[in-house]
Amino acid sequence: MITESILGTDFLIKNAKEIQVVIDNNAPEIEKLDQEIGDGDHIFNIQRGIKLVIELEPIIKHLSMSKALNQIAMKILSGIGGSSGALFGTLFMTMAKVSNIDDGIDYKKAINMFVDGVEAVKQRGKADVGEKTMMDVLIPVANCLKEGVEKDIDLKDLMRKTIETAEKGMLSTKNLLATKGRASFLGERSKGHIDPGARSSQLMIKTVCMSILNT
Amino acid sequence: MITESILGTDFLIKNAKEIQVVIDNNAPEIEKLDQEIGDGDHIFNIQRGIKLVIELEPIIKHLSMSKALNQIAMKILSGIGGSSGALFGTLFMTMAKVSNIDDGIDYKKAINMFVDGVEAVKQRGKADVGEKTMMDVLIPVANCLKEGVEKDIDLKDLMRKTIETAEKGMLSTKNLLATKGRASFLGERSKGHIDPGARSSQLMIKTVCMSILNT
Amino acid sequence: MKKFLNSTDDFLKESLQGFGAAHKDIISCHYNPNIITRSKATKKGKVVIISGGGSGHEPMHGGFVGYGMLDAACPGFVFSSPSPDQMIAASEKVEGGAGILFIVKNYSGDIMNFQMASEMITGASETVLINDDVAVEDSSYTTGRRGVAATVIVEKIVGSLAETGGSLKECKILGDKVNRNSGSMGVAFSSCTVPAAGKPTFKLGPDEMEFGVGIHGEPGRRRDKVQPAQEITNELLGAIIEDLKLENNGEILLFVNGMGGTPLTELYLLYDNAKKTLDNKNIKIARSLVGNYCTSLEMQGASLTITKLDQELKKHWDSPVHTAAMRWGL
Amino acid sequence: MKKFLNSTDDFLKESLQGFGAAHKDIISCHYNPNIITRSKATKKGKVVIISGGGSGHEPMHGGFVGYGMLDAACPGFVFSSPSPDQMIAASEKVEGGAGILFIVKNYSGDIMNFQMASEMITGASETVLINDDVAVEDSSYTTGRRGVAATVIVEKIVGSLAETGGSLKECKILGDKVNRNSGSMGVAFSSCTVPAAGKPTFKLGPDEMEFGVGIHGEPGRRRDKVQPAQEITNELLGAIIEDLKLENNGEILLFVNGMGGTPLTELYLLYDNAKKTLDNKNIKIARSLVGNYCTSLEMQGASLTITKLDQELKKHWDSPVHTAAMRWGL
Ligand SMILES: Nc1ncnc2c1ncn2[C@@H]1O[C@H](COP(=O)(O)OP(=O)(O)O)[C@@H](O)[C@H]1O
Ligand SMILES: Nc1ncnc2c1ncn2[C@@H]1O[C@H](COP(=O)(O)OP(=O)(O)O)[C@@H](O)[C@H]1O
Ligand SMILES: [Mg+2]
Ligand SMILES: [Mg+2]
Ligand SMILES: [Mg+2]
Ligand SMILES: [Mg+2]
Repeated sequence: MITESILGTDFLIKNAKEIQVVIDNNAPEIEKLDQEIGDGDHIFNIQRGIKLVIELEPIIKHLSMSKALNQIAMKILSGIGGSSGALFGTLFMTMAKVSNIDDGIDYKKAINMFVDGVEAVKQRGKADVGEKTMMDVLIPVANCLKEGVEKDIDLKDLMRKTIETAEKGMLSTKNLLATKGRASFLGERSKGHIDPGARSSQLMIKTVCMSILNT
Repeated sequence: MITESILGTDFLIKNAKEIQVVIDNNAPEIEKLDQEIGDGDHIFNIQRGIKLVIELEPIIKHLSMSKALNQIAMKILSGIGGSSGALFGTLFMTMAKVSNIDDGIDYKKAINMFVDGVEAVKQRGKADVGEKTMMDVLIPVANCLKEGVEKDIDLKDLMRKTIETAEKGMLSTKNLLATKGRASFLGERSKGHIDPGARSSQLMIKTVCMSILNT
Repeated sequence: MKKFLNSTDDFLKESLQGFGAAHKDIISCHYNPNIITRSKATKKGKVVIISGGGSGHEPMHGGFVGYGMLDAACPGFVFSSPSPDQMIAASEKVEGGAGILFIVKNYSGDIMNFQMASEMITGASETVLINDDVAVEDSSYTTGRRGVAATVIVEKIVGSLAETGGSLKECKILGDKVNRNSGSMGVAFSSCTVPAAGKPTFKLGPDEMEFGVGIHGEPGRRRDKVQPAQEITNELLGAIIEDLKLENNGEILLFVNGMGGTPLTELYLLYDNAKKTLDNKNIKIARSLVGNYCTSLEMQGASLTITKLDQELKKHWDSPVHTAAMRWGL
Repeated sequence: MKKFLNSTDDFLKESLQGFGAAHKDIISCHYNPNIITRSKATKKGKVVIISGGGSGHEPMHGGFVGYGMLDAACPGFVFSSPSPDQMIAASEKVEGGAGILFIVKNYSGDIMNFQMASEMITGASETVLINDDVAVEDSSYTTGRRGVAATVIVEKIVGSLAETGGSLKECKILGDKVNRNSGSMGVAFSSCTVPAAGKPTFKLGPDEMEFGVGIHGEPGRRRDKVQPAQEITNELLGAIIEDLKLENNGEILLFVNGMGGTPLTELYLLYDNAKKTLDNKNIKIARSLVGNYCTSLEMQGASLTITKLDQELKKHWDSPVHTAAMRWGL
C-alpha cells in the first residue's frame, strides 16, 4: 500500500508552496505565541526559510533527492538562524543522508527518513516529549508513522491519524512547563501558552498529510 | 503721595510669598507656553527661583536693602539658570546698585530702581519691545511707572494702570514673531502663542501691584 | 514602528555596511554570510576569539571586534542566532593556527548553531557558555540561565589573554571563570520593536516595569509598578550578591548597562545608587563600566552586572583594547 | 514618566555623583555650584577650555572633560543654561594663566549667563559661539541659529590645540573656524520628557516625525510623516551641503549623532545612507563619528553633522584624547 515509488523533488517544492500558504494564513497567531513565551521571531524565521526553499526550485528540480535535500538543509541552516534553523536544518540534513534514497522513494522509505530526521533533531536539541517544544509534535508524529509502517496501515488512514497526533501534541504544549528553549526562562509563566514551534510544526505536518490525502 | 518711606526687606519677602501662590496657581499654563515655543522649563526655573528667594528670609530680614537685594540677585542668578536667571538676576543686581537705597525707600525711589533694573535687563538680553519676550511686559510697565512718577499720579491709580499695561503687553506677544530667545528658532511658527516669560512677568507685576492696592 | 530604515529586509545589511565604512581602520564587514572581522590579519599562533548572536544588541558583538578583544563576530538576524555557515566562514577568515574559542550566550538557538559549526570546522575549538542572568532560576535539567551583559566582560578579559599569548585551554578556563564570577539582572521600562515584527514585543502599562527582563524582551521575574531607582538597584544587587555569594571586602567590577533607550544620566544615577549600597556592604568597586553595551534595540531599561575580580582579571581588564565600542590604552 | 530616579530634585546631583565616581581617574565632580573638572591640575601656561549648558545632552559636556578636550564643564539643570557662579568657580579651579576659552551654544540663556561670568572673572577670556543648526534660518537681527552637535567637534579640535600649546587667540580663531565649517540638522521620532515636567515636551502621532528638531525638543522646520531613512538622509544632507556650500572632492568629517533613544544599528544605517549620497556627490568622508554624543534625554531621533576638513583640523581631530565619552591614542 505505501510502497509505490512516487516521491521526487517536485513533491518537496509542491509541499513547500502549500506550507507557505498555510503558514502565512496563520502568521499572526504564530507570531503572538513566540511573543508570549519567546522572542517573537519564530514566524519570521519560518517564513524566511520557506521562501528560501521555494526559491531553490530551479536548482533542485534537476538534482538527485539526496543532493536536493542537502541543498534544502543548507539553505534552512544558513537562512533561518535561531533554534528553528538548527532544528529543521538537522531534520533535512539527516534525511539527505539516509542510504539509497536516490534509487527512488516510496512512502515507506519517506517515513523512515522522517523518523531518522526526528531522532537527529532530538539529539541536536536534547529535548524530549513533555518539555514544551516542537518535539511534542515531532516525536509523537514520528512514532505514529513508524507504527503505521510496521502495522502496514492504509496510507490515507495513517495520514488522518498523523494529523490528529500532531494536533494533540501541539495542544498538549499549552499546559506544559517549558524546560527547553527560550520559553524555559519563564518558569511557571510559560504555562498556558502553546509553543510556537509546536504550532508551526503541526501546521506543516498537517499540510503535507492533507496534500497526500488529496492525491 | 508716593513719597512715604515704607518699603523694607519685609516687603520683598511678603511679595515673594504672594508671587509664589500666583505662579503655582498658573503653573500648568506657563509650562504649556514654554513647551509650545520654548523648551518647557520656564515654570520650573521661576518656581525654583521664588522658592530660593523665600528661603532667604531669615538671612535678609536683618540686612540693609542693598545687601538684601544683592543676595536675592545672586540667589536668582545661581539658582535659576537659563534666560530667566540671567534676566531677573540682572534686574535685582541693578536695583541693588541704585544709590542711597539704604537710606529708606519710598514708592518713587522704588519705581526708579525698577526702571533702572529694566533698562539693565534690556541691555543684557538685547531685546526691545516687539520681539516676543518678557520685554514686551517689562518695558511698557517701566515706562508707565516712570510717567506716573513724572505726572505724580495717585499711587493706587498708577497700580491699576500698571496692571493693565502689563496685561496688554503680555497679550501683545501672542501674535508677534519671536526674534529673540529660544522661540525665535521657530520663525513663523512662534506666532499664535503667548510668550512664557511675558506671562510670568505680567503675573508677578500684577501680584505686587495688587498687594500695594490692598494696603 | 518608527525606525531609521528603508525596508526591514535591508535593515541589517545597510546597518552593517555603515558600521564597516565608519570603522574601516578597525574592522571589515563581509556579506553572505555576514561576518565582522578585524581589518588586520590574525597573527600566527594566536588563539582566535569568535562570538556572535542575534543582532539588536549593538554594540555587542561587532563593536567588540578589534585588538585585545574579538577576532570576529557573527551577527544573526535581529534576535535570531547566527547560522553555522557564518561561524564557519569566520573561523576560516581569522584562523591563527592555535584554535578557536567561541563565546556563546546560553540560548538554545545559539548553542545549537554554534555546536553545528564546531562539528563542521576542522581545527580545535572550545566554547565558553555565558549564563549570567540571575533573574532566571538555574537548573541543570532545563536550559538554565540566560546569557546577558556579562558577555561584554568575558569578551574583554578573554580577548586580552588571547592577545597576550594564552593557549586555547587557558582562554577557555579563564572565560568560564569570568562567567562564573559574574551575575547580572535587568529591568525594562518599555518594550523594544523587532523591525520585521513592526510592533512592540510586549506591552507595559504607563507605570509598569518588567523586573528581571531578558535582552530580547523576554518576560522576567515579575511585572511591577515602577519603583524609585534606589529600590530597583537594591533588589537587582540583592539578587546578584546572593547568587555570587559576595563577601565583605571583595573587589568587584560594577557594570551599569543601558538597554538602548535609557540616557546616560540615568545610568550614572544607577551607578551612584549601586555604589551607595555596595559601600554599605563593604564591597569595593575596583573597576567600572557604564553605558549602552549589551542592548535590546531601543528598549528603555538597564541591567547591573557584577564580576568578582582578582589580580588576573584586573590585569586583563586594564590591558589595551581597540574596538569600535571599547577603547583604551591605544 | 518612567525614569531611573529617586526624586526629580536629586536627579542631577545623583547622576553627577555616579559620573564622578565611575570616572574618578579622569574627572572630579564638585557641587554647589556644580562643575566637572579634570582630576589632574591644569599645567601652567595652558589655555583652559570651559564649556557648559543645560543637562540632558549627556555625554556632552561632562563626558568630554579630560586630556585633549575640555578642562571643565558647567552642567545646568536639565535644558537650562548653567549660572554664572558655575563658570566663575570653574575658571578658578582650572586656571592655567593663559586665559579661558568658553565654548557656548547659541541660546539666549547660555549667552547671557556666560557673558555675565566673563564680566565677573578677572583673567582674559574669549568665547566661541556654536550655531551649526541649519534647520533654523540665520539672521543677524534675531537670535540666529541654534548650537547643536557640532559642539562636540569644536570641543575636540580646540581642545587639542589648547593641549598642544595654542594661545587663547589661536584657540578662539580655530573654534570659530570649526563652527563656520560645520552644519547640522536633526529629526525626531519621539519627544523627550524633562524630569521636572514629568510629561513629554511635545507629542508626535504614531507615524509622524519632527524635521529639523532642536536638541531640547524645540519644533523644527516642519512636522511630517516618517520617511524612509534614505529620504530623510538626503533631505538633511541637502540642507547642510547647501549651507556649507560643499564642493566636489572636498574632505569632510561625517558625524551621525543619536538623540539618546535610537539604537546604534539605526545610526550606522544612517551612516551608510549618508555615505551613498556623499559618494554620489564626490564628497569624501575623511573622518567619521557615530554614536550618542549630543543627546536630548531619551528622545528617539538622530542628527547629521558635516565639518569641512583641512590638514589642521584633521591633525587636531586625530590627536590623543582621554575623556569619559571619547578616547583614543591614550
Ligand atoms: N532544545 C530544543 N529542542 C527542540 N525544540 C526547541 C528547542 N529549543 C527551542 N525549540 C523550538 O524552537 C521554537 C522557537 O524557534 P525560534 O523562535 O525560531 O528560535 P529562537 O528560540 O532561537 O528564537 C520553540 O517554540 C521550540 O518549539
Ligand atoms: N534675549 C532676551 N531678552 C529678554 N527676554 C528673553 C530673552 N531671551 C529669552 N527671554 C525670555 O525668557 C523666557 C524663557 O525663559 P526660560 O524658559 O526660563 O529660559 P530658557 O529660554 O533659557 O529656557 C522667554 O519666554 C522670554 O520671555
Ligand atoms: Mg523565537
Ligand atoms: Mg525655557
Ligand atoms: Mg530568536
Ligand atoms: Mg531652558
